[in-house]
Amino acid sequence: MMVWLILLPLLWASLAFMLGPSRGVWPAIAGLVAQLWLAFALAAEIVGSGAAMHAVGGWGAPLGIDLVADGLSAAMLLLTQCIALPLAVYAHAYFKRDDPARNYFWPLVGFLLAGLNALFLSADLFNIYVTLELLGLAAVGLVAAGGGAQQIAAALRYLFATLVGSGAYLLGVALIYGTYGTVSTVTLVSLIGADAPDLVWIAGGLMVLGLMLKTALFPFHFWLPPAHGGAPAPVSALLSAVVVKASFYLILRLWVGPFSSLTVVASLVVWFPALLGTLAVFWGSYQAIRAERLKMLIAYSTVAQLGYLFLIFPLLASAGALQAGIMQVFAHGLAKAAMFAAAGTLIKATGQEMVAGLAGVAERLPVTLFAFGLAGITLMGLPPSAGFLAKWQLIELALSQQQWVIAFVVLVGGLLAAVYVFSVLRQAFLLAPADSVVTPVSRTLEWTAFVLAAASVLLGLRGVELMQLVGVT
Amino acid sequence: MKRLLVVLGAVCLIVLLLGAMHDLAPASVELHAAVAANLTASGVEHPVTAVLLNFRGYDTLLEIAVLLLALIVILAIGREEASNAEATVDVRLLVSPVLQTLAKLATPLMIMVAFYLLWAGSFRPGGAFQAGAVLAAAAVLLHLAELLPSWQSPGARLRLGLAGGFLIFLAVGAGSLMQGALLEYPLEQAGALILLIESGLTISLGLILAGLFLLLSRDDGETS
Amino acid sequence: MSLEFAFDLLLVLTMVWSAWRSLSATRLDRAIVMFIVFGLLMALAWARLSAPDIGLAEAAIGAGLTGALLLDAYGALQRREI
Amino acid sequence: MTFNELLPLAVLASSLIPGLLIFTLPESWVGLRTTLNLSGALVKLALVLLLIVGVQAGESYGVHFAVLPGLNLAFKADALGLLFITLSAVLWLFTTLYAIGYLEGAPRRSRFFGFFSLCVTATMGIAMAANLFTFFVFYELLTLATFPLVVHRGTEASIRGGMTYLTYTLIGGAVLLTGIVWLHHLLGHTDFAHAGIAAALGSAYDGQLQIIFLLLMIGVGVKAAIVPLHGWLPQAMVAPAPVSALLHAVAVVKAGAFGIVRIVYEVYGIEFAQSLDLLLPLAIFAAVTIVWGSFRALFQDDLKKRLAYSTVSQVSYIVLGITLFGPIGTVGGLVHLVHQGLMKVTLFFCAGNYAETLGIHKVSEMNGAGRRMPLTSIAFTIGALGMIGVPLTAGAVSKAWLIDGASAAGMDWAIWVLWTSSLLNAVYFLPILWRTWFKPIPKAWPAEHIVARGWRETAWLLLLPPMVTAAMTLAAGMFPNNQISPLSWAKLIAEREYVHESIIWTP
Amino acid sequence: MTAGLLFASVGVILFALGVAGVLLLEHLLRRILAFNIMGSGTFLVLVGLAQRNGIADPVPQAMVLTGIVVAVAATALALALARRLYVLTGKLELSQDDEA
Repeated sequence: MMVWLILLPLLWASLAFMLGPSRGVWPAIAGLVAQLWLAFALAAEIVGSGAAMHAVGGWGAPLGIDLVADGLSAAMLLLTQCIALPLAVYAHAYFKRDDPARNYFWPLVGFLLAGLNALFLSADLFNIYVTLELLGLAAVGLVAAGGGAQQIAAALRYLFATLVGSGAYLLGVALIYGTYGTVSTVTLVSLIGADAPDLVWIAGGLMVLGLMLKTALFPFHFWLPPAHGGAPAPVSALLSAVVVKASFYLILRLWVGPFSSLTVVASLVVWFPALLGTLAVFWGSYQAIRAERLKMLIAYSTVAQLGYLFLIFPLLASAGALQAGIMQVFAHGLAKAAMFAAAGTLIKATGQEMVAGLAGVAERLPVTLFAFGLAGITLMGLPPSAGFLAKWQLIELALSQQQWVIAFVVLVGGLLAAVYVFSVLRQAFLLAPADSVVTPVSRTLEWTAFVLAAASVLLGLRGVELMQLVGVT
Repeated sequence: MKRLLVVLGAVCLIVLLLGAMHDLAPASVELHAAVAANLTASGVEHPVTAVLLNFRGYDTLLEIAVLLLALIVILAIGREEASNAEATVDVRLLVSPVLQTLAKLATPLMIMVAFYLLWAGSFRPGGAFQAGAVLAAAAVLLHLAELLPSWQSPGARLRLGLAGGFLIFLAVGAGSLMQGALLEYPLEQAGALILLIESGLTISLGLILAGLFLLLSRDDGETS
Repeated sequence: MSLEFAFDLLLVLTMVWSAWRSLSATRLDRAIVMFIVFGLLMALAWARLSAPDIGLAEAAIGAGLTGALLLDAYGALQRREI
Repeated sequence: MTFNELLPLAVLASSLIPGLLIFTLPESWVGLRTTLNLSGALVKLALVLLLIVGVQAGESYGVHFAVLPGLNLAFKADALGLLFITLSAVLWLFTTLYAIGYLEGAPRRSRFFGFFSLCVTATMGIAMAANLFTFFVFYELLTLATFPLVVHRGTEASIRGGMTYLTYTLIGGAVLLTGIVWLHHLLGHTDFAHAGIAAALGSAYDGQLQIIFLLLMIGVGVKAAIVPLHGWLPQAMVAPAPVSALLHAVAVVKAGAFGIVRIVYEVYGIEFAQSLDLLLPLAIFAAVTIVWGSFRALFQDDLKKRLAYSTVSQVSYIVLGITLFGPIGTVGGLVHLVHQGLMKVTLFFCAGNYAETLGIHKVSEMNGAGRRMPLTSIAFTIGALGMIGVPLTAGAVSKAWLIDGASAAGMDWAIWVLWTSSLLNAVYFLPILWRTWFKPIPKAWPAEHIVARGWRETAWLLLLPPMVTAAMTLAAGMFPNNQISPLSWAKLIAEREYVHESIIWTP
Repeated sequence: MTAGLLFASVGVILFALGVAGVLLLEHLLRRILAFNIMGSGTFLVLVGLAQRNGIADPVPQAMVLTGIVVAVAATALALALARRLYVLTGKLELSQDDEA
């Protein structure tokens, strides 16, 4: 079942390519529906009967490659498919018939999703490298596709960041293979002990740093705002919502998996990601507050929100930290997808890219603004929303381990998020200037954003199942 | 400032790594032994090919996807319409008749080499990648000799050729998944299936690698 | 020091030198040529590491195709600057 | 799901569902929107009636859902909650009627009534929350639902007011959240219970509990507009009159006051809070607020601003009553929760009527308004006299109980605070009444929008609600010992909170 | 010192050289060169370190073959973007001002 989650997007992506430029939407949507069903079925199966394993080629690790679906990966798969399907519907309505970005959109999205799903399932460090490259190049392609000079420059910046990131990761893999003779994460868990040679420490450092660069953690975030802010709205949504999470997921995986005996020994190391995360929360929020372009504001908000994810590393000794992190991943994923989608609709309708140009949209595009507002609630961590639950869990964990600073960062981060979210809403609630023109937009655009935003809020009323899923190892 | 930091970091990395790499204990897992032990079950005799297409065939599947993806991205980036065509004329005249003759002679030879490499891959160095690369090199040579034009946008048949190898691979994977595990070949058909995949890959790889070149060179391409 | 090791040492020194030159050469065409040289040396290194498969691939793809792509890009650059 | 579990949810749904439906309605579908609004309000009233009958008969209503492992969204309808629920349900009906009249022909009404209903839903959630987590969820929802109402006009000024409101409430919310999470971490739950839950921790945690109490009080104190956290309230005056009425009488400030009640009685327990020395500081803040609010009201010429400062002062009567240790003070505080709502909503309705009908926004413009609009002015007079505490009004009852409570608790200084405030109330309300009734009618009103027709001085939908609430103010003042009066209900609650004392009601 | 370890050590140096090049060089074509040198260094470490005892190991060799193909894909992509940027702006550098 889990293998089909990888094969299906590959299949419809190549099918869409063969059908020719700007074709292939229906295979894509059919495939995405099937994937969504598969992801739910997989999650249900895992909750019922524990983590699942698939030995590719029948060989099994360490000779072959294993695919492993535990609670963490199943949750990420679920999130990816949940976001991808509405965004695909959105994208279909978003691109105009003659938009050059539409020509190869579907094959690129297909490869992107295949890379994501393969990454979440893989239990082999080198195989993960290949999935990272698949993911990275597809993402760069989506940013650049049909774009102007600004998008191309952003894509190049993104490309070099992602290549250096995966280069560092690959060097780490090379060192691990050199030391232990295997790259299977399952085998490595038992091999890497607290007395591991220095080389393994360096390898771990290289891999984590490379992945942080790919996750755009402060101060490696420089590439994210131009890329996410400049791409077409459905692409921005997909990149901000799930693609950056993939490398975060990987850091988490390595941290609690193969490198767990190292991170336990070095008690100071756990503060390194948390420190960067804290800085990311403040710097990202500050830049978002200052931003004048709507999509830049949202992109910087991603920088800030990614910071929260790294706050869980000092708390991982408690059982709930993983759950809190995944809750935040879900909250931000759904909300950010909704927010970029809503922003795309607003920009399309008003023709204005600036926050200042939004006066009066509350009246003209209520559904879209509602979606934006609901997504904003999640980002601020106000109840009832998944973001609130994540915040609650984080604060409670921080208090139970006497890490006051983390609780403080989470609370202040939420308030800073309120500043930039409401700087948009305040503008939207102003009366429209008499000469403003709002071109009518497709209802599909309005409602897909709304569905995503509503999901991010409703998850805040029922997080039990998700937490149960994440707990399966 | 940035320069200093980067250089310092690079030097640190070198020193740390070189220091740590010496007197490393032998690896606890010895995969080359496992490869040798399972070679007979893999369907090919050459260990590297066995790893590439059987033990870690899944890596290769994704890698072909990466290559195809790169080609699609290049197509998706698009190109400037009718970019200053007049500036490109002078270079054309420099192609000598000698080169053209050479290219004409070399091409069939290179195609033969490619087939040899493909066939040899199952028991000695060689295989789909090398074969595909030789095919691509032939195409590049023909292009340099003005005998093969740059691609503008690929037609349906060419798209089929580009994606075909990947699709064959994918189909074999899906078929094997329905029987049991992904890319788990039945023992007696392993050799045949690998040859099928390799043949498809050779053509597609050749086309894709050539395509990377022929698409990139189109910016100043044959607009006339 | 055996003869083989001396050869290896010479090889790696040339590799580092060519890599350095291809990054530091002031003229772009020289840099690209140095890179192709580096690629060929890499192919040799693979042979020394008893990896002829990679050697073949490196020569054809690493040095050959990448070099051709780079040279073509350089050519396009020159033509536009005229 | 049994009937007793379903009923609290039905109370929530009776405003949530109409609200969500109204959002989707096109602007021009006035009939359907009005029908939805009123049927929602009436259904809610009926459901609340069912609850009252049930609770009096000793039934318990409650339901809970797990949100996270160990974290429940829980509702219950107990005597204390019902006091607030009933007030909100009754006043929602009248405020809705009033808003329909007030906004006739105005743009963006679907949005307005949608958020209006959400706002009431949030209030109901606050009233029925069975633990602090649920309380917080609806407390923040209330903030979010009121923001679009405050900025409804869409002018720069209203947006500024709205942003001030948000700044206060969101920061307050963050502080409140800290306290709640901390408490949840210590106790493992935050369920409300008679006589509190915090005492179970043992004396080792006293220090932490004191800090948590401070955090919680800052959090709810923002909405209850306790000085120095009251700055948003006068700013929020930019909202349309029905919203101001809602904010001041039913929803926002009451949510804060109600939160203080819940925290003091059912989280800490009044006796435990007293033993931690938490009540006296709170009482002092309440006293300062009472005097300061009344004092500032003296200098406001803008009618709604004067009323706003009056609210700042009056809400702290409730807080003061709670902190007067002893059942009599409790009754005084709780009964004022209802009485202040009735009186203040009347005053805001009237202020809205003056503005809508004659364009009067300032106290100085009110000369002779009583002769032009006698019915509105009668209602206004009743409300104002109630605020001062003139006998036979609801305000007199609350003040009497508060003063008795203060002397019973041995806090004689509080009596002086109350008398001072009453005096100040008189000083800022009586001149208005004087102008209204005894000054001559000016040559022209600032802007006369609605022309009088016979006895109907203004639109009947604007006239009816203040008349009814004024009548209720009188009724509560004249028949305080009636079985269904707010006072009887407050006594019932107080009997349940003071578990260690036998209570003899001798006011 | 075995041949494997020697080549692995050189791989480390090449990697560091390449990374520094990608980070410091301005010209896009040069950055692409640097990226390729970085990749080659990594490949040398992968095979060299695994073969430090002198026994050929087909697994890292196959990985490097995969890696080379991925690297050429990335190079082609980067070149395409760089050339496109050149067509659009006439520059082969990323400007610093939009970095902040």
